[in-house]
Amino acid sequence: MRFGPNEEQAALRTAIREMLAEHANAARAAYSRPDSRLWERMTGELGLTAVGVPEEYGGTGANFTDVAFVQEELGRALAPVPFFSSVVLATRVLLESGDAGILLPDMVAGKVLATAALVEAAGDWTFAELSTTARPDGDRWILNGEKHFVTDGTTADVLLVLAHAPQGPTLFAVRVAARVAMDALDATRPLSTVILRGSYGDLVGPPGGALPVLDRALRAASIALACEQAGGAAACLDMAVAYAKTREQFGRPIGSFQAIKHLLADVLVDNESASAAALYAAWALDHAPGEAPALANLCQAFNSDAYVAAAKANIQVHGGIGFTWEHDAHLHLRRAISARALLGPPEAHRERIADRILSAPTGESR
Amino acid sequence: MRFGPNEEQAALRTAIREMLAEHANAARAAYSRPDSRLWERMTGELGLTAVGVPEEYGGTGANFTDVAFVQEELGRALAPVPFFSSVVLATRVLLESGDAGILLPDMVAGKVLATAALVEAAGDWTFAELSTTARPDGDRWILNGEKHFVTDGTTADVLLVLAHAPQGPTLFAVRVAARVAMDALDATRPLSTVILRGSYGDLVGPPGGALPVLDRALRAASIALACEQAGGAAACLDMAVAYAKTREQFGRPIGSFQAIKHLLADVLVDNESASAAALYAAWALDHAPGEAPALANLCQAFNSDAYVAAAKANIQVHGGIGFTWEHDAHLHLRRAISARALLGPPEAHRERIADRILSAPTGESR
Amino acid sequence: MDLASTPRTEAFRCGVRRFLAEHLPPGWRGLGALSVAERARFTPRWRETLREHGYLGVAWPEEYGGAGLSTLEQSALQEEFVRAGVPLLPLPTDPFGFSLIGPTILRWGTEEQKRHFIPRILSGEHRWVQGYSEPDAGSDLFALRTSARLVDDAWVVNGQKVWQTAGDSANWIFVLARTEPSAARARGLSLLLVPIEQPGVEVRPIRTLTGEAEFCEVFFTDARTDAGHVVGARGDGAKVALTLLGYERGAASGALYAGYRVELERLIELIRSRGLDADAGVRRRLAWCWSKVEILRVLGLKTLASVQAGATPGPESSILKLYAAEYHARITELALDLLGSDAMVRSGDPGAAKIGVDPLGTPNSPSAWQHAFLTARAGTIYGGSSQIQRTTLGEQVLGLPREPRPEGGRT
Amino acid sequence: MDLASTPRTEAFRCGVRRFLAEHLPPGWRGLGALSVAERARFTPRWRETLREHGYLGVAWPEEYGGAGLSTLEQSALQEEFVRAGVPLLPLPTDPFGFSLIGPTILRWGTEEQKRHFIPRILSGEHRWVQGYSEPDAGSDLFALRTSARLVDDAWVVNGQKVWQTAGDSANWIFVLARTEPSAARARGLSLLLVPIEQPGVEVRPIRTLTGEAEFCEVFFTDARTDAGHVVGARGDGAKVALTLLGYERGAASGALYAGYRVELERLIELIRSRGLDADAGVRRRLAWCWSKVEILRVLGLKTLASVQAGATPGPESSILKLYAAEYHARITELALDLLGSDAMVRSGDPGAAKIGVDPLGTPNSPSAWQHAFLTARAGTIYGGSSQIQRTTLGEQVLGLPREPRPEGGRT
Repeated sequence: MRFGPNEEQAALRTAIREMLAEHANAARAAYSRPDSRLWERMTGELGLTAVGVPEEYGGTGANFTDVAFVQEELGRALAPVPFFSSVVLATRVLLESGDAGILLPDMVAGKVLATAALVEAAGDWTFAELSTTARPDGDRWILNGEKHFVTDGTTADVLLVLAHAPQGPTLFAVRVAARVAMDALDATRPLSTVILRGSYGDLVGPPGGALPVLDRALRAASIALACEQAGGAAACLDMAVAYAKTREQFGRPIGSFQAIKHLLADVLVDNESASAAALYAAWALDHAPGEAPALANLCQAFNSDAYVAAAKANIQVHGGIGFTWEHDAHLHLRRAISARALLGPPEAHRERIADRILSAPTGESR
Repeated sequence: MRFGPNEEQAALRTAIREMLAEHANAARAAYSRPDSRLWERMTGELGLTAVGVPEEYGGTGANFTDVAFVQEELGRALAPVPFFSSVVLATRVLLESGDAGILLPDMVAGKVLATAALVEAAGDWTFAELSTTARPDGDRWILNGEKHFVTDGTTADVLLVLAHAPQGPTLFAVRVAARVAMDALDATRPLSTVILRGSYGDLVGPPGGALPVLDRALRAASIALACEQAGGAAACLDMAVAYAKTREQFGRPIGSFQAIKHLLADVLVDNESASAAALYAAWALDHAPGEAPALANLCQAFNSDAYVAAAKANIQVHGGIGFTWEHDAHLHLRRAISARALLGPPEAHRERIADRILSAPTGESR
Repeated sequence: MDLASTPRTEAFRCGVRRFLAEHLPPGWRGLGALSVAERARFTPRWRETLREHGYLGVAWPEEYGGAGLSTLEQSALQEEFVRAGVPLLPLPTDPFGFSLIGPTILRWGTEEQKRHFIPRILSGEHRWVQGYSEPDAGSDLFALRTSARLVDDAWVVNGQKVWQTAGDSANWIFVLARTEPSAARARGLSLLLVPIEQPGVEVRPIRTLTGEAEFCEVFFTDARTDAGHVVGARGDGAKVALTLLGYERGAASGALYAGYRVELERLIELIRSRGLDADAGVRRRLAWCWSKVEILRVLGLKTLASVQAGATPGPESSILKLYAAEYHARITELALDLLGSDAMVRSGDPGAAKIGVDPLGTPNSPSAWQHAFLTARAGTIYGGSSQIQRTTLGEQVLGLPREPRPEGGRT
Repeated sequence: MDLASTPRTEAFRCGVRRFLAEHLPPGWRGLGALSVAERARFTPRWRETLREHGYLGVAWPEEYGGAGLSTLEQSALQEEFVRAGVPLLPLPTDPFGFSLIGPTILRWGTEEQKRHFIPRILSGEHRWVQGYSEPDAGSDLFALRTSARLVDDAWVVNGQKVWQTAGDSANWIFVLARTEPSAARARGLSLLLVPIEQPGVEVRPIRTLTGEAEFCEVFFTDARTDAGHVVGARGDGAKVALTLLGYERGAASGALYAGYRVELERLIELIRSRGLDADAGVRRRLAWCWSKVEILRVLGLKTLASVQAGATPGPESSILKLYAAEYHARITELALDLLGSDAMVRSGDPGAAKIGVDPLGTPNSPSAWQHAFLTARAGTIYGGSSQIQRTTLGEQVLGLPREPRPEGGRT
């Protein structure tokens, strides 16, 4: 029984941390925009595109906790790389669709960067009012519509687009489409609008069968995002603790005051909870799949709140200095606020938990 | 401009406080049951049955802030007297009904103790599913049904009962009915079940016109209860502060620790808010009646939460000693929990506030 | 990550389930479903059954009459018992014997002490309570004043201890007393084992805010105990006493989770029975409670994994304590909110637990929830208040600086 | 209780409304509805209008060019201006001139200082910023290090000040500096008036977490000012500087309320426009916000009544500061929740306020709410953090004992 990384996972985590530390020192400014050079190194030297991907597609094996530890580390450093978009979101959509063979080997090989373009109006994670349409045109499909909040949408080579086909909601791989960068509050994760005007798409998964595919894929994405959030929250706590140990006020380190100490102790408890919940959920995705849907909602709701709380506490502990542009504290607050909205708000996840609990027969509300 | 008691109000407040202190010292055990001797003194020596009642009925004048200051003081001491039941609830029902002349002079004179019997099922403050009925029988009416959570129901001479008459919801004054004491969590405010089996009642107010009467009367009762809650919260803070100044741990008074100090500072802020809101609402009832409905919901919701928070903080600060039966801390927690439920839960009051805000035209959401 | 249950643990769990199915009375619905009288009849008989089948002292080495179970097995055992709503430590004094003084004697005691005391805990002949807390010490354990001095062959104990659960049925008490008056605060204490049934010891019940006598206080006036009844070295009492607190929190986390699950199921029933399952506020608060309980399960797994890997439980155990206490304060308050006006009136049977979480079968009554709400206040106070836990976490886990000592303060 | 407005105050309020109706541009929808360029044109013209009609320095005695208004009238005036969405102190430096250094000079200054400085604040010739905060002092005002020594006829100032709002447009700064190095912490400070446009003073913008330069820092290298430019006695700087903080909070509480009302109305519009008015969670959080704002109004009335009765505002003013800062952090977070995915993207015009509450007419855009959310973080930090306010309340209002001084700490 082990709760935590195995040797390989720990080694990869260390390698990522070292590369990011080096990179951050070399080019702090890069944190305000996506960094293709960093991503090339992570792909080439660390092989991040293969993490968690089944061996048949060239990956290191279908072990979602591998993804979890990488996400936690990337979240800790606010790394501006498309791991979540391509290796988590797009990869999980492809794997769940049953059509992974068409793209995944190229993605693992680092030849293709992908993402998913799903949402239209703000917050519409039920996909009930899809206005993007797809109509058949020989072997291919022609898509029309607009997608918003597409992560890494401007740099991706392939977009996995959800559209309404005659058979119902369906996924398509689109290579050519207009993309307009949105002005993201969290500049470390670029967002785009994708405009489809007669764009060609190739079918991914069964026609009309997108929703169950997305349900499963977003479950994994929620868990992976929760790992990233736990990593971000941990970074906030580390920063706040380090500052509280050295900053003096009234002749004492501020960390000796209970107001600071207890605030950070509460953050610690939430962070430990967030990290444990997300890692366990990642493990459950492979080993206890029955638990995964509820755990995905749980850790997405809990970790969203925990990260925002940690980011706020970090600024509060830093005082004025945490309020400056030069300090990283606000980057975490921006990431925390944005990540909370990325896959639907905590309240929506809690609502789904309540649905599940209250519709289950007594004694089986897990 | 004055925010606070005038000279007469301050003098009455002091007199009440002194009488209660004397009484509490003489018979601490009385706090676990209603105390008729104390009430007789309060009626005789202090004239509490006349407070806030218009002069035409023998009262000291229709000034609801008089009631507010008395309630705050009684709440502070957890006084086990029927002031709220008779001088607030029943009196306001009578005044709003237009039929005050039939009973109020005797109540002011201390000859009759009254209360109101309104609720049936738990939490039904909309009176939408009234099962108590009234049918005419000559000049009088015959009532059948059961009422619960009737404050001071066992000792009251007259019960103002809400029943469904042929004309609709109607109020009746009932003198003879079976009463069964309920086992109240807060023993300082007795609750009863009233059983009406062919009991005779006299009409109070217009037949079928009870709901608007109750709406206005409960508005006043909510504000008066909020004053009582503010007084209780203030007592909790006083106790906690006094203890924190003297109790030593780790070689220091515990009040010197920020964990305690800041906890109590937050209680102070909430208490100041609670007291100001309730007193202002009481003033508005007479002088800015347009604001009163919203303020009644506001202070009932806010003060319910503030009192519970203060009572919990008081126990936390006292530690083990606050957990004993002999210490007054738990009496306040019991009162706070019970008072929060007495006129409907905070969530229901907030829901009514939201109703009002969201249905008002923009710019007039007060 | 490797959290799969081993075949050995699963087999053990099956054995436990089989034992319960065979030995629980027919139609068993949980200890909470018994009346007070039924409980009084059931409990001692059940203890005998456990003893006959080797379910007492399961953590202890077999040579001292224990079952030598691994931490994982203990955890599974505790969890299954909680799920079935039946006690693993039936007497009110058993938790102190089996979870506190027993392990302490096994860890620090002499061979003679082990041979003498351990079998008597198992048999129930010795019924233990704790003697750590004092009225003036509170959260500040090292400020305690009860003293003991060696006179001829016996310790002579004077002072007062407080907050003994089950004090009325105990006949032994382990007392943290100041034996070295000249030593510094933390170094002057020793842990003594003192028989209660003697003239110098008086036990008085304390009526708590629930109105019941859940606790006692114990007065020592020249009370005596054998010179050999000190556990560990003289002056090492603080170390001896504190060693096991963290460990106990770790090993019991599975049971903690299972207990909260049982309680949460009852809350869900309450929501359904009152038709509140469509109330958006209630739904979100329920989802929050459920999440906290599930996270507790995961935190428990993490602790178990670390204990199993040989880690000594440290100050991190304060996380579980703080987490559980604050959660329990919240869920019991939610329950009172759900009760609406009924929260104002005591009705229905109260729960079976004197303090803590009520067992399976407890009625969904206002009285039971009121009692749980009131005693949940104590959860954030006893065993180190939430404030103390936060200080421990801040200083010992996060490494934040300690408060400066007051100039005139004790050291 | 007597909270009715007097006929005199009501007549005054009517006069203010009439003035606004006559002098605001046609179709006025609030300062927030103007573009940046429009605001830059409007503001100086509007200041002239106010000056012509005696609406600048309203609290000051008429002999110094003020309007001699009572606290109640000031409060009504401020409230009406906020409701109309138009500034009473138009220049970014005006709040420092009119609310801080002006009243300080009037209270503590010499007749000569009054005659010299007050008219120049009114005319706009002197544009002031504060010089209290320092990077290493933070919440600990008495730890500041900027020094000044008297050399011949001038103070020579060295050090660094930080967090100057409007620092880029100011030409005078009031500096709390250590002038008596041998005195104890609190007794060695003096309040000096220092011209900015000189070689020894350098102003640098600070880019804050919003990405804008809302603040500056100011460096003094042998900067000089007249020996006579000290307000109050040498060494009395702390007392002089702190006197007015409480008073300002009290008098401005009406405006504080009105500002939060304007913001709340915008939030209600946001809820409606997004169709969230049936969401039970949103409804309850809105009701909570509304209640907090209305209570703020009442707390403001209470403060006004007490100021009017002649009370010196004391540490109770920390209640308003703490209350308002924590409230604003909550409502701006609610706004981001309401925005859902749109909270992730900056779109629409930002608000007009650099810090604090946006004025009437501000667009209901993600950018405006994000900016408000981010700067609300500062509200719990500047002017004494929420932690400092709680300590003040605990010690100075509740009378709880102070923390023990560390043995090696500064005194």
